[in-house]
Amino acid sequence: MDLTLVPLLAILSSLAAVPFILWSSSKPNLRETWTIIAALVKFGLVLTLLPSALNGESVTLHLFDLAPGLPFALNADPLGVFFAVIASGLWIFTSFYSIGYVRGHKEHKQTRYYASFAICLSATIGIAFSGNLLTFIVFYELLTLATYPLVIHTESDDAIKAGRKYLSFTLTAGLLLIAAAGMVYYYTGTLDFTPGGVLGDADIPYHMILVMFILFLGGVGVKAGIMPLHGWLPAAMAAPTPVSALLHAVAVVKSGVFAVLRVVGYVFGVDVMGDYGLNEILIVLAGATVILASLIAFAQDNLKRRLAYSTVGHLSYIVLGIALLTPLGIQGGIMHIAAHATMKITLFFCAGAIIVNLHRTEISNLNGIAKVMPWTMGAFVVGSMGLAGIPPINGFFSKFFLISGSLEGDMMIPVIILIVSGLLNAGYFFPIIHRAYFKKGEGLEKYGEASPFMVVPIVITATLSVLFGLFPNLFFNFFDLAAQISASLFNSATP
Amino acid sequence: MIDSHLPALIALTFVLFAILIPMFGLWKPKSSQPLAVLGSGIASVLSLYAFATYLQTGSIRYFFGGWEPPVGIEFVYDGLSGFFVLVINTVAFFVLIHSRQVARREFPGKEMPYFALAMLALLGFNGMILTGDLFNLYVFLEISSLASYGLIAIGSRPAPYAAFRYLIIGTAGGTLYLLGVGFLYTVTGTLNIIDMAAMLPTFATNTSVVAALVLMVVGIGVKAALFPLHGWLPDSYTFASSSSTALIAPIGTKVAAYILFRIVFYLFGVELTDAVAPITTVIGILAAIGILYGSIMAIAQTEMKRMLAYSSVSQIGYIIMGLSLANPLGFAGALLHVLNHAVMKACLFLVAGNLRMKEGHSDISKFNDSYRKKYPWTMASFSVAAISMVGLPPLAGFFSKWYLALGTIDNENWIFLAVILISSLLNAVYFFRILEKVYMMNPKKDQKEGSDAERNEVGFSMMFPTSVLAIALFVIGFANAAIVGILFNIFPM
Amino acid sequence: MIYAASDLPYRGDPDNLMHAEESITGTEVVGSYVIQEAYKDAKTPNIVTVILGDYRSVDTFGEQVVVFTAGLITILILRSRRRQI
Amino acid sequence: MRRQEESPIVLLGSRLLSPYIMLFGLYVIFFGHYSPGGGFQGGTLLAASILLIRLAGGRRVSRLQIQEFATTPLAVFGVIIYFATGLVAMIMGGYFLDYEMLPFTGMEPAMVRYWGILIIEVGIGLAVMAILVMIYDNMVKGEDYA
Amino acid sequence: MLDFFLGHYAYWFVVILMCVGLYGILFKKNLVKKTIGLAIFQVSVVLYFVSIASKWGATVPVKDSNIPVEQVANYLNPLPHTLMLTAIVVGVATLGVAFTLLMAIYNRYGTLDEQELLEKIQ
Repeated sequence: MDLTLVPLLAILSSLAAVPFILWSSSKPNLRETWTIIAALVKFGLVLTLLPSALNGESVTLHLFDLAPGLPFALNADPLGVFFAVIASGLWIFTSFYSIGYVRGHKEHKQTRYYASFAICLSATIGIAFSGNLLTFIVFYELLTLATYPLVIHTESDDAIKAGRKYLSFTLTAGLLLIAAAGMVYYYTGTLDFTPGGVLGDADIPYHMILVMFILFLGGVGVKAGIMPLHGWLPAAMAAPTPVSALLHAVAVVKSGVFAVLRVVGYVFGVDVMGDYGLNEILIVLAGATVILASLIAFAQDNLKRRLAYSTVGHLSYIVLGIALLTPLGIQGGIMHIAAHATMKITLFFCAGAIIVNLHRTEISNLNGIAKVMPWTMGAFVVGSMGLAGIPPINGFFSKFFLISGSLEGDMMIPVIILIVSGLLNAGYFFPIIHRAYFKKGEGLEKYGEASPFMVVPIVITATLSVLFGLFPNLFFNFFDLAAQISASLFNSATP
Repeated sequence: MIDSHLPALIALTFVLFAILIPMFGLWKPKSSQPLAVLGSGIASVLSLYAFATYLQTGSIRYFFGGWEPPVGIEFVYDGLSGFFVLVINTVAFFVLIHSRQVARREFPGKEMPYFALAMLALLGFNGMILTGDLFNLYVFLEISSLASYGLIAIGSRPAPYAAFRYLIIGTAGGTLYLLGVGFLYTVTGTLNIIDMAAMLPTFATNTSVVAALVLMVVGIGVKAALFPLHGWLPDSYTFASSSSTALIAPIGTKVAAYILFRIVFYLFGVELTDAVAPITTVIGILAAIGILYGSIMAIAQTEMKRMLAYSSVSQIGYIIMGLSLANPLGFAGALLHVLNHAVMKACLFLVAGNLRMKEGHSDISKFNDSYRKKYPWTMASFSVAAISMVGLPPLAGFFSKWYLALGTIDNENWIFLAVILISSLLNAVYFFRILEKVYMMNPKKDQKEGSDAERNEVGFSMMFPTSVLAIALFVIGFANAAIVGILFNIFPM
Repeated sequence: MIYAASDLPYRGDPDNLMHAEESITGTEVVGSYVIQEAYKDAKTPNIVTVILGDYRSVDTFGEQVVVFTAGLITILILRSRRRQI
Repeated sequence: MRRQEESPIVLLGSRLLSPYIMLFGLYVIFFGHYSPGGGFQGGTLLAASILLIRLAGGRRVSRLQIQEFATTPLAVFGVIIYFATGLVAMIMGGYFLDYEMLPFTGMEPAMVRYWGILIIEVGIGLAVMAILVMIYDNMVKGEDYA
Repeated sequence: MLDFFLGHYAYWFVVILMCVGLYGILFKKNLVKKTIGLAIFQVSVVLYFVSIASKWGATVPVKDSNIPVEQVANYLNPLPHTLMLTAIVVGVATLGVAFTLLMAIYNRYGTLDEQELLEKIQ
């Protein structure tokens, strides 16, 4: 079949659901049906792109010109498909989950919630499939705007503050990105994402390269949560938990990381990064972020904030893997996108379930809840073990590839960083499990397990992360895809 | 046959209706507004047709009285003037549709002179844009200025004082411009722009030419509210009635900017301008200061119209900055921003007018989330225009800033680039402040009409233009490639 | 102004560009052209009138419109609300 | 101006003077072709002659001379004369205000221009007079809606 | 040098008038005086134009049958005069508008002094 229009349809599918959602705002069931339908359609469309992506082909589509010489181009290359599969696939579970959550929590303005959720997914898939930097920026800003209502959904004062913080960070980032894009366009005359980079063959003074790199770092680093640009992420935990789960464990932050990969691999190119020693900067920042974030996570008593900081840390894993500039490293980073997505979304789901069910957000009073919510806590154990990098959860494999990648680039520091942070992860997750299972809780008699709407997705995501750990090529051949992508970067980089 | 007459016809349409409106208005004042809408509608259709003709056959020169220049006066319809005429006539058309109910509410019984003056102001603007004769330009400048004073003097209580200050400053500026024309005439002995442009290079070192350039730029800079000369603008826009503000704000400053374009790019030419005096550099720096100043002052305001007025000061800075870059990208960016800002600012002022119509005030501190219930479409248009002002893709505002940024990078002028980016952030600050109040915040305790407010949207005649302008922003955003393609062709060098 | 005047032609010297027969680019100079041609063109001795009414008639028309505008402004601002215009 | 003591001498003097001023104004308009003068100057003189009576006699007397509500139509009419002249020329196939195209039969172009100039001078005079009087009236009635 | 000053003597008067007008516009507190300053400012420019029109030994630009029009030097340059007719009328119209606005201000605030006005507006 002809796949040319599929990327566009995949983007539009959830966007098309928005009017229906708004129109049926009075009938909750109908409204949520629309969401589910949109999610399934989107996922199916993305899956149709998978086979061609596995052969390394990419579906390109050039619509009208955004600007002379800068078309509105969609390009579903393996990396984009990879990211799109994760995001759209997890959206299904999230929509089921958020039905349970939002109803259990009796949230207000649910229509606005679902609508902006759908827009967010469109923007995410658009980011995944955008074929040049300008299109990318368009969807990037759209994602920023669509997330804003979700962040301040509760409309409490601190939510408003969080929203302001979020906007100030991300809008600044967008502007830096625009400036950087302008400079790239000025120097190379193109903004297309080409494996191996476009800056390689243009002769550019070193300081200009540096300036561009810093601008890009500021532009994408915010969403990627690289310290010191991570400030909005913990603040944004004021959002409802499904939002934190999908957007701040998968969509937004992963698109930031995705942007880092795009910039490093497709704009600068591996060679340029290496030649100008820009990757050292990235490695230092990412490594520092990994360690610091894990340490800060210790100090958090609020469960969601602790998860947020662990997210910051794990995002920097991926950035670190990319910055290694070795095939295995990049492959590990890409795989960690998938791994961290599944695991972290599981953990956020658990946190949300606990909040809805027990109305408890502080870790210190989670004593003995495992007896009440066995399934939830079981999934929680799986997720935290995976994050700590214990086999056979998929977190282990990505981390393994990261380490071997850094060995391949014979750099020892990243190895140490990774191992230490693995220990730290274990350090700040196991106390929770310990509390949940072995401490004696009080006042838990009247509670039961959370509603099936929430438990089922939790269990599914947990099992998924286990399965991907055991058979990395299951269903979606994530492994091959990742290998494919990193290979493509290096092959085209060294003709 | 009509094609050759198009330049004159566009302007004469307004004269015709400026005559018709008093005739009918004398015994039927209600007929004034429809007549005005009809007039501007015809004019915009004509200018659209003229632009299409221009794209096929090239520019048109119209010799009044059949006298060849330099003896006679000519109208020059080339790409630049055609573009501006098209923009301002179309925007004016929508604003005039909107001003029906405003006129009925804010100055009843004065429709006849008001709309006649609106026609005359548009006549002045069109004439300024189209004419190819420096002194004729002065005459049209005075027509439009006088009409603007009259329009601004209608409104809240201090309006005449604001109009008077505008009159003093504006007339002084016009006189300076006239003096500059006098110098140029003394040196070259002609008043026709094309004729003079041919002679000027021989007088590059002549001090009177230098003085003439400076005087003209200063005199027009007053009208364009270039940074140090913007003092008249905030008061005028704040105190004038909603419809006159919406009519003058998007158009007036643009036309002055257009004259700067004429002087810099056509009369003198960029190289000569720089050879004569570092005008482009100076106005570029002034524009940069103006951008930041306007944005910061806009943040400080609590009255919506005043905030918009200050934001106009900063937005005109973008256009002048694009002019001062003097490269194709900056040129195209500036012209595209003329279009975008005309549409955006018209839309925003119309929104302010709608709020004043319903709420009786446009005080930001009194906004609350009941507005999104009461005026869903108004607020939707406002959000679109505001986001476009902030410059987020894919709305129109993003692209003009994109081209301006490319232009600054092309000149490797990093300071201007930083100015553009920072000012976008400041725009975000003062627009998202309103959006947050209207969409996100719960009403304060003392405001009972929180979320149980009844829907109370303005009438169709006010809603239609507002929403059309808002939709136009999307269209421009998606079609900007074509527009910019045309603008690149217009670039004179 | 003084700076500008330093290069202005002397007052009333009949041979600067503005009064010359032909400008440097070969186009005729308005001031001289009208003096020579006005009577032929309009049979009107008063050259100023010819320029006003014929050569630059658009200026004059605009001038009239300016006055018209001033009149309308007085109506707009000063006439009372009660007296329907 | 609302209430004024009428001084017969002033009234008489101005009534004596006004017709001559008006006559001189007409002379200035129509003789503008041969000596300095023209529509604006003549129109101003006409307005002066009217305003003289306005000032001396007050509105009650001056209303006999020219009605207040008549000024606006007169001004419009003056503008129309000029505009129509140009428009007719345009319709006859020339440029706007191209007097040669005016439909006067049996005259060489120069004479047609001669008459065309005269026509517009009259129009200007009419408009200027009417508008100056109008401004005066409005200022005298100077209303206040604040 | 002296030659320079004498040659341009007409312009110095223009300069003086212009300075007077600017002084009136900028420093007078009374709005009417401001307006008068504005008028003076405009008149200075008018004078400039009239002065550049002159030629030594030329007559007014009204055709005289015994002065041949072929020698351009015989007649003053009529163009600036025409322009100034227009400019004067424009100035008159501007003054009319200015005084109209002043009347409106006076009707509303009962004063024409700038300080008082600003106080009353606040």
